[in-house]
Amino acid sequence: MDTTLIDAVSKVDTAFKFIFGISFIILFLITAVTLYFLYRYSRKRNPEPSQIEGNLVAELIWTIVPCIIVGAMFWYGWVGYKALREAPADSYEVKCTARMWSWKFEYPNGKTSDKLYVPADTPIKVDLTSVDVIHSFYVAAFRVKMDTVPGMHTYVWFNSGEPAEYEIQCAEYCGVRHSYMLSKVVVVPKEEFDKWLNASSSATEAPNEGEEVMKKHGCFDCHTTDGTELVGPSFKDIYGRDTVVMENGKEKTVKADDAYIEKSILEPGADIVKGYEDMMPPTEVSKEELAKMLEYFKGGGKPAVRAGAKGAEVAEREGCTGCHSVDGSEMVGPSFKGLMDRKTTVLKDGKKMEVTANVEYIISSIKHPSEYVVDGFEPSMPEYESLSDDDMKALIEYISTLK
Amino acid sequence: MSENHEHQHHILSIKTAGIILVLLLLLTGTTVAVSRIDLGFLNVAVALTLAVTKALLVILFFMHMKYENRFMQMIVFLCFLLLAIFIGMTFFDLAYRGG
Amino acid sequence: MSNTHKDYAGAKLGMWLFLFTEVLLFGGMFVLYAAYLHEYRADFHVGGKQLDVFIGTLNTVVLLFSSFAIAAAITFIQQGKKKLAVNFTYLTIACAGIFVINKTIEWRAKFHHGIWPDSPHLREMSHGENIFFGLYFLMTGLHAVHVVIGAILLSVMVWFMKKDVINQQDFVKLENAGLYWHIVDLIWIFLFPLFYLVL
Amino acid sequence: MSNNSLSFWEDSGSSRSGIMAWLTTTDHKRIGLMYMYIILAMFIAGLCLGLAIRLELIAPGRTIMDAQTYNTVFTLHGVIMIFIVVIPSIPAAIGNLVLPIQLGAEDVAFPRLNLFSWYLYVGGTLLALVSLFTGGGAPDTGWTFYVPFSEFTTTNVSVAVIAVFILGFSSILTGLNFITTIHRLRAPGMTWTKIPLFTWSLYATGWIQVLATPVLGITVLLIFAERVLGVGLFDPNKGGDPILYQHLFWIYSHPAVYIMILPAMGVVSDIIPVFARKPIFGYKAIAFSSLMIAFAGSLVWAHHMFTSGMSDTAVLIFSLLTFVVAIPSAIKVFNWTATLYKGSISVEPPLLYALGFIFLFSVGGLTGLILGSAGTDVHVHDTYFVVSHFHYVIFGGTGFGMFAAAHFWLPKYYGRMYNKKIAKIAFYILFVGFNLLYFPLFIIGLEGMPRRYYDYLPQYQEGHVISTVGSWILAVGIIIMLVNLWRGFTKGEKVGRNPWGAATLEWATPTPPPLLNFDEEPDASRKPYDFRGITPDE
Ligand code: HEA
Ligand code: HEA
Ligand code: HEC
Ligand code: CUA
Ligand SMILES: [Cu+2]
Repeated sequence: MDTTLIDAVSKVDTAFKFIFGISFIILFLITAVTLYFLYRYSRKRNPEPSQIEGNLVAELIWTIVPCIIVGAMFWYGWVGYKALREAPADSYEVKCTARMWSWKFEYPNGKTSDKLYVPADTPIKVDLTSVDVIHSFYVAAFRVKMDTVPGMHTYVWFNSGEPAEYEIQCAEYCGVRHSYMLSKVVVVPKEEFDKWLNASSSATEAPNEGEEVMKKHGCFDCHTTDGTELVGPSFKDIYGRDTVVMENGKEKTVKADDAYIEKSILEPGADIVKGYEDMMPPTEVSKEELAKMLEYFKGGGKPAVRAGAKGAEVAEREGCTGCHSVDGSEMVGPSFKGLMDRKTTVLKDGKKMEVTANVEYIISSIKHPSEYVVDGFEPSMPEYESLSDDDMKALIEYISTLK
Repeated sequence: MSENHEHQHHILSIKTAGIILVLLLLLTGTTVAVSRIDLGFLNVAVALTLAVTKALLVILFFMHMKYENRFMQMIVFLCFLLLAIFIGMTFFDLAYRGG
Repeated sequence: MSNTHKDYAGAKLGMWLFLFTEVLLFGGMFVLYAAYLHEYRADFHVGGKQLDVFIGTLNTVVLLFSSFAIAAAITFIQQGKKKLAVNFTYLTIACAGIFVINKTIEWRAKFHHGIWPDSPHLREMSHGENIFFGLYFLMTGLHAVHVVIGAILLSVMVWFMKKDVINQQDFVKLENAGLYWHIVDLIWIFLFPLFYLVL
Repeated sequence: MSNNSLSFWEDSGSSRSGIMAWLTTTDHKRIGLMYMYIILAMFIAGLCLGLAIRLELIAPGRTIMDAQTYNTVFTLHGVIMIFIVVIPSIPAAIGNLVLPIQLGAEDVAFPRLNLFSWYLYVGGTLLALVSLFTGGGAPDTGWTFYVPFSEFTTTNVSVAVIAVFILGFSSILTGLNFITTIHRLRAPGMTWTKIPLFTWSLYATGWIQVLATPVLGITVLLIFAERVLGVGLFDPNKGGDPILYQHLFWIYSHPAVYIMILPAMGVVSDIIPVFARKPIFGYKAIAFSSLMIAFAGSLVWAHHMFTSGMSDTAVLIFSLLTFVVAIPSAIKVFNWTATLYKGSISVEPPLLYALGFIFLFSVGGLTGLILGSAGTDVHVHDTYFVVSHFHYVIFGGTGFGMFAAAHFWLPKYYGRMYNKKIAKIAFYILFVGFNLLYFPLFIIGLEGMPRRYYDYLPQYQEGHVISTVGSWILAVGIIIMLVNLWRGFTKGEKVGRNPWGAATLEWATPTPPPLLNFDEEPDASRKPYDFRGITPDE
């Protein structure tokens, strides 16, 4: 790894160590001296106090020495700060827009996501702004924090280092869901990042969960997803096909359904696909993981496109889920669950009225939320006028799946 | 009491007050006149200099500060100095933003 | 130690301290003004052109004269010429009245042009002009409030003079009210060029 | 001189009696006590809110309240503690009780104005309470009222900021009154170098109150104006700059932290020599450093804004100046410690609390250095590290200073002594509880736990649990302390003029002091920390 890149964190940490170190010594000395005086000059041991009014030399010393100490502290702190501010010229730039209460990241090619994906071992510069109130982009691991100010652009930079995930937290109080305004920096190997960046379908925007699980268990050490053969058969189009297996030495054709795949994972030795060796180790996987994998296989190596999946993504990306739940619970706004076609009491220009939440109503609620304000809620939803028609369609479709 | 050397109140003569008023009016005229000429950045500087001059006249004579003791003069100065500091130091931010 | 209630220097010191708070109260707004002037030089210029320099100048003259009048009133009370003192205080109050009337005329004219805080017309103008007029209304408004308070204060002083609470020996109340009035004038001395004459 | 047989409790100086005599009094001692009672009530309310915060945070997710309630709770906790409790605490309550007597005066310079300040204080407090129950619900902005959030939120911020304006006005008038009193009403012989250090610290505080508070006044008025008129001075959509708001806010609120700490430092400077029975070490340095803190403290406000998006140049300047303010505080700490050297120390409760102050304030102040240093502040800004810092300086500093002052001076005014042993036990419980409560917060702050978080990531839970347990211990300590004081002042042993053997003028008057403070002309030419020939007279 390029050593100049880890500099900012280490310089800041040096400042921490320096100031803490000196502070600890000073605190210790003051406490120790005080306790000693309390003991040594207690009324019992020293009934007659000396009348000392001061001592110029001593006072000069403890004025000048602290001046030098704090001068040094300032310097270390400033060096650390400078390192945090001076982004290398070749930094990879990502735009970040904060809004109540979610983050949106935009990459140079126009792709957007709600987590910050970055290539490993690269200096990353994040350009920050906000559309409503002040938030603050905080990644503790990189020692970076910067407010996102509406109407202004600020930035942070950090070196992404090795593939890993780090928490992003909102560090400036921004309202009721401030503490849920979380996201992640996901550092992925460069090639993988490029692949992800250029994948056109937004449906694969997030690496899909089944794949994630299999990566974890190392499945891809032996299986591919593109039809080529490694140690085991490829996963390409595996679901539902007829497979010839050897059961106790006899050939048999089975359909690769849920039960079959499950068994293949949990007891790999039971039936061996013809032409392969009994090499696959049994794997401990949880129920959820299994379900994710199955979904992955059903999608032929891609996640199954559920109805509304795209809408769910849009909702995530546009921050709807920052305020609306999908499970019926009430957050800042009404839940999306059962929203389609329900009857709602709304306030229009201060007057109460009953409406049915049909498609037009929902579109209007999204584009001009303040027109109909649902009774019992604050008119705090931002306007989403510039939402594309595609996204709007997806959202509506998504909402109508949430019965 | 330590600061009891007052009790000879200074009385501002009507004549002095009148002169100050005339000066103030003249300065006002000058300010308006100068603002008609385009001096670029200097306009603000000139306008403020004239305003400060007027303010000084008011403080020193109408408000009797010329005849007050040192301490009073000092704290008045301190007050305006502090305001200047507040404005000036804010510009450490504003003047260097985005640079 | 019975001078607690007749401590001339103490009363003046207290008043000056209070004046400092007024200076810094407006000071906060001057900080904003300076900052936005820096940011929106051109727009402030455009905004300033839309203010009525005549009324502004007139009001400046009125306030300067009123400052003179109250200073004179104090001189007269110190000289024992109470009648004159009262009359000059009346004069000051009259100036305050003229000032407020002018201000009302001026603001009314602005309202007629569709300019008031957050008015639709203002929202269509540039950001800088919106800020300029925002500051204009808030600062001159706050100042006008002080003019009114000052006038009330001076009216009380007239009453005190008539009751002989204020007299040739004990005039610190009038002096302090005068100081307050001068501060009001002082602030206007800055508001005037900053709004009506910005370039 | 006045009738010396009656104390200010019995002699109201007016024909009114009972509660009316109190509500119309201009006697500084009565006004001081009236401040104290309200401050105490609000302090307890604020503490209970603190306790509620801790309880909610004991585990991630919902524990006892929902997110919106949590936000209003910490806002109230902050507003009450800062504007209603700590800023007026020592100056308005103890200052009123002690300052005029220390100077050898009969009252403050403007007694009626003093009463007016109290009414403003009460009015502001009531209005703050009104804001809880009216309009769109209790404010949820945090005590800093940051825009644009404070302009958008539909909660009752408008009323709350007006309350803050009124409280600020009250604070200004108190400061103005004290400055004038110190200049004009010193007894003959009381030269500037004989003024007790507590009064000196109030002098420096007074200047901050007069010169900084108006800026807060205009700032909150602007929030109000923005909410009502929508001018847009801070709204980027209308050309405003939200960061300017932060400048204005901190131009006041940083100096305000010195309004909080200076009087407590004065208390400690007055207490330590008494129990060491020797003159304070470096009187002039301590007095002068108060003025330095007041002045230099006005120049560092933007250290609260290192991550706000202001320019790097400003970060450089304000970080540097922040370190400059640490120097006068350091001088004071060293001088206090040196005062103990070769003294004849008896560890009575006031001294114990004063020493507690020194330790806790030092911890808070030294962590302030981490915050003042730009690079490190970026990491810990708006995390629990800051929360811990300011509780150490405010509660550990001003709070313990207030407790020390109460144990030191109140027996004089109530004429009775509390149980010293219980007072000491309470101190130790407080001290342990305090550190248990706040120290873990430093650690989770360093790990990245942001403040004003209703919910948090599981890795921070351990620190939160310890901290919550600490808050219970602290609560026990506070209750013991308060009950002990209350019992002492109602039923305790009677005390004489000078129970501690102190040398400042307030101890030369009868206990409790009479209406006009002195029964005989005080000798103000004596040095305030010259204990030779003075013995405690319990
Ligand atoms: C009583 C109140 C009080 C006091 C006295 C202080 C004192 C100091 N404070 Fe603190 N501060 C607050 C109350 C206070 N603070 C509050 C309420 C906040 C948060 C506001 C909010 O956001 O809600 C805050 C926040 C705050 C910040 C902003 C943090 C952030 O939000 O990112 C900073 C940054 O510089 C800071 C610095 C300091 C410094 C350098 C001192 C110094 O004055 C400390 C000086 C003291 C010492 C240094 C210790 C004693 C000396 C010695 C033991 C001798 C040895 C010392 C040396 C050799 C130097 N404080
Ligand atoms: C004087 C100032 C002061 C004091 C004393 C305290 C006291 C306490 N505070 Fe603090 N606090 C602030 C000032 C103060 N606070 C400020 C300014 C903020 C920032 C707000 C903001 O972000 O806007 C803050 C924020 C704050 C937070 C951060 C909230 C967040 O960011 O999400 C937390 C969390 O732990 C907290 C906790 C506590 C606790 C546990 C106490 C404990 O000390 C309380 C312990 C409780 C007791 C000791 C109760 C004792 C019981 C009684 C007294 C009843 C007795 C009754 C009778 C005898 C009749 N406070
Ligand atoms: C800052 C919080 C917030 C965000 C972000 C947000 N909403 Fe809302 N939403 C609300 C609130 C509050 C209401 C209720 C008040 C109203 O009707 O305006 C609401 C109401 C609605 C309604 C009407 C619900 C009903 O029961 O009639 C719909 C539909 C809606 N939002 C969709 C969306 C979509 C789609 C998005 C994202 C593109 C979104 N919201 C983003 C807060 C938010
Ligand atoms: Cu966004 Cu806090
Ligand atoms: Cu500060």
